[in-house]
Amino acid sequence: MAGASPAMTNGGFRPEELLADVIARLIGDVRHVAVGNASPIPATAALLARERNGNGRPYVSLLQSRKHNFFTDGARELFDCAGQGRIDVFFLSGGQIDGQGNINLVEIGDHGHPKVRFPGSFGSAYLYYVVPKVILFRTEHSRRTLVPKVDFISAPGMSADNVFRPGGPIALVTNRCVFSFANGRFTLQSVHPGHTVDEVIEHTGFDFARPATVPETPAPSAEALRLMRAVVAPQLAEVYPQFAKQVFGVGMPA
Amino acid sequence: MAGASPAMTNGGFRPEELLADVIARLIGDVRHVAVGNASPIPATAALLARERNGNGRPYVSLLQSRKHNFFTDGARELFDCAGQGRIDVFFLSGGQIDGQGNINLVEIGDHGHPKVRFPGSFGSAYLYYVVPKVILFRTEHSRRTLVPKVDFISAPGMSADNVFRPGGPIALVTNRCVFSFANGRFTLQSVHPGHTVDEVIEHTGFDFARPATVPETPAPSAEALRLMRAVVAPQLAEVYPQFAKQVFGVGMPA
Amino acid sequence: MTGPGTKPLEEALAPITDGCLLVVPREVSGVPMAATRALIRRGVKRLHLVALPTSSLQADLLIGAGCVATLETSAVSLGEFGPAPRFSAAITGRTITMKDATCPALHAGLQAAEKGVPFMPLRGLIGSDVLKYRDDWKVIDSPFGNADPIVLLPAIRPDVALIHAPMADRFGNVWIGRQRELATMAHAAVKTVATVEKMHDGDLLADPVLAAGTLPGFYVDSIAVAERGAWPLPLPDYYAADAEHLALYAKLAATPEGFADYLDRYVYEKQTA
Amino acid sequence: MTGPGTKPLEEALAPITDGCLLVVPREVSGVPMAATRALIRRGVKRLHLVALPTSSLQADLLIGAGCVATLETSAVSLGEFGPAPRFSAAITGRTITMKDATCPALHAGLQAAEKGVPFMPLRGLIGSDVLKYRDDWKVIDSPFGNADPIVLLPAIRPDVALIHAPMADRFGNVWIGRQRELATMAHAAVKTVATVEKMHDGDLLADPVLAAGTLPGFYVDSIAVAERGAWPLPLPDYYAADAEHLALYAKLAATPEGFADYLDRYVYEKQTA
Repeated sequence: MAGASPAMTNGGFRPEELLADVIARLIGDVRHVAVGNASPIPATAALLARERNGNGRPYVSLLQSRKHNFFTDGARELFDCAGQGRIDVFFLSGGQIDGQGNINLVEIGDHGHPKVRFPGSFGSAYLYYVVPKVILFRTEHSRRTLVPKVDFISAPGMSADNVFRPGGPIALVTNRCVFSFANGRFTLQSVHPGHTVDEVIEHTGFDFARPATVPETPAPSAEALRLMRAVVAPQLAEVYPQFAKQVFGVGMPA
Repeated sequence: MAGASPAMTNGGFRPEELLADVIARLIGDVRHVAVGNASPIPATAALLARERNGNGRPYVSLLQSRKHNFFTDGARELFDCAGQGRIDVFFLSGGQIDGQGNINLVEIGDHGHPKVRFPGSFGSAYLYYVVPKVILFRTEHSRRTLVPKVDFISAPGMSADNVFRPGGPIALVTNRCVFSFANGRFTLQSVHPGHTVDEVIEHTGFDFARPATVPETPAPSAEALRLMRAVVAPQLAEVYPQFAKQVFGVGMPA
Repeated sequence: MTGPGTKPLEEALAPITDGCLLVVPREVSGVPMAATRALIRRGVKRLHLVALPTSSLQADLLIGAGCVATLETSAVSLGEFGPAPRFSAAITGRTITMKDATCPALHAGLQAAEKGVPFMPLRGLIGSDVLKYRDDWKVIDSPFGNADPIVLLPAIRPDVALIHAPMADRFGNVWIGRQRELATMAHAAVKTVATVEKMHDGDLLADPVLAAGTLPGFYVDSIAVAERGAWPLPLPDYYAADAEHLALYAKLAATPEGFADYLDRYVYEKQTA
Repeated sequence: MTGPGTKPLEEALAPITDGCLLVVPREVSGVPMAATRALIRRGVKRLHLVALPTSSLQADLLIGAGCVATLETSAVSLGEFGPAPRFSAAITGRTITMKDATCPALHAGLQAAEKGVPFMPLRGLIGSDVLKYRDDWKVIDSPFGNADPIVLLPAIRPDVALIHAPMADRFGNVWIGRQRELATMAHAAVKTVATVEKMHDGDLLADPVLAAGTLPGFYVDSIAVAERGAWPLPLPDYYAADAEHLALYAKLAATPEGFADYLDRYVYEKQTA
């Protein structure tokens, strides 16, 4: 979360818990959710979605986990599985995200002389095309991150009609709000408690659609909070020990 | 062997032992010999080549064996391994073989209305191209099997210059003789004890080159016979129980 | 994680419907023979059978029993027991459609489906009649190297993969060991049906050594226990082929009458067992 | 069958020569960190490093120590510990050549070499700048379907694959478990060097359960025992990452001076150990 965020909102939940709850609802009724590297909040959301159903569905694959990951065919299996149409939801972020849903995980500045280098595109240049529901996720909502046009397209938000593309972005979740994505454009869906539409406009570098009245993002239910804290957090600790400790006060299992 | 062959020649060895010995010499100094389905004599030869060296080389992979086969990546590994250039010698046969080295493992007659159907091409349409030394092997040497032109090309003996082809046939071993293969043509190398050049000409449906004097195929050494009978035969029994019993009188290991 | 659990054999085979594209493994990779007999008893029809990459008794039985419309494979043979008589008769009698392939082409076609790509390239094949008679295979000049020709094979995406394996657990995980092509079959197919020798008590994915040879239950739709389920074919590392029975089959199946007799004695007879 | 036996670490690494194309696995697949430190001590130069498909500490260390000329990967990051500082500095300082990829493209390139084909197709990528800046990748209209564009990736055939695994035997077989991409790396590469936690007493291929997770010695050129050889990275199922050490690395490597200090303390220091 941005440094200025309060550790706990007035509603008695942490911002990370709100975001995980929002994402769990976006996941919806699917068979398989996969979560890539360095995505603790989406991982929380995926495990929450599963625990809420109570029937072991959706399958949740945390790429960096051994326990929460059924893959036995090596590091390629995630991508093969996605190619088979067997991954319904995935999460991507971006050093920059623009109004057309393009994401940049590579660099700021000119290619060949970048000012800033990010880690790299990971699987985005593939998964963004083939996973039906890609949820974009960025906890720094600013004109630095949400830009008119990305400097480098790790993966485009939309493709020409003749390009094989069963997948793509459905939403963008930030520390301030939730956007949906359709037909090449973001639409503001809700603003998180404590934030405003004006603030979202001020801090967003791209144009987006919005209804006359923008609802507030609903707070997590008591049950969702209980599941995250009591059931999900201990499972997270294997893969995201720092996060589990910081957000939920949970250490590595012995 | 053809039905009329004697069970034991005058030299005190069986025809299968002669052929295996010939093939073991053709294998030469290589790293890896693979043997496909239903090839007991080539399997005997490959194991003999290995036992003769006494250092575990060449590696011998018998496709249908569990013990004599290091593959752990499924049935595709043989072909992948060949594609990597890691199989030096392989064996192929044919319902028909013609003078250009084309082999037919599919059918006699018109395609779509065949008179006779063979099992099929197996891996020949790939391995014949990529394995440097392919040894052709056919125990029925007749005008029925060695023909002017095959009815169906499972795999061609030669390819155009622009076709990727590091491999191909180097020899044809029959119950009557040994041919070498080079530049699209067979050359008679030696005739087995008890057989004659005239007989080879009479029973071969294609033209072939031959030197003025054709040597007799050398008999297996006493050491080769000992190795085949005492060391190789028991190993064969796992994969070729009928053959091991019939030729060497060896049963399945307990 | 919950899996499919086990079912009675006939029920487990429900996904294999008339006319479906069914992939089965080669003769030494764990052939679901008990399941094959059950399919014949049920009277499955018009299968498009892909044998990866070859077959023996299984394809011959299914063809002889009239279950197969199209066969796609690289070879059918009884090995040491001679040619596959019902297969040969069906080809010369023109009662099935044959799509001749070569072993690595079938592996590549399944791996294309596994990877979600429309095709895979393969060396070899150029100048063969195997290629000539496959108008679903394409030749392009490779854009890498010297524009040499190379074959592209379309993905094979089976409706169902049918396999037999040593064991499964109650989460639907199936231990396949070294037979990695069984995993590729399951990845490539829409659904997977497995028969197993026995149930494993515990989670196959929990033990790193067992997990290495495990097909995750995620890919598996139904499982039935079928002890000695590959008989009379071998289950490598577990039991050998029943040579005597295979010799008997080769003898009986040489004629239509003998084959009918075999079916009565060894396939239909089991219905009441 | 006789295998390579084991060697002292430095000797086992001999196939990794200056300028070679070296493939290494991702950060949680058994990263040969002891071997990496030994390579830095030896002063290996001008590596073309392929990290399949991503890397963390290993690539950052090799880059910082000046061993890398070209890096081909999908991402380098210290994960929870932040960006990979030496990698980032090398890119912005233009001291290495970067070939940006996406994870499945690297898997496909290695699998192409494994299968002996010149290229593999991959979905996605069209319209991305990842594709735009890779002139070694080609786009064709797929001859299957509606002539939609698809990317062809050239085979990646490394000179050497360097892996770390739980155990090996005296025949040169290496147990890799679920990390099947390690087998693909070995199949694709000309030579394979493995470090292992320990030697297994017996033949890994003799036991069907162990065999399922074994890379055959046939593909392996040299093996060295390196206990806790992935430290400070994890060896899944065996030990966890050393979070404290990784945090220390992230802190020190943020500056060139700090990185030099890290090398002195944790890489060169070991030379005399």
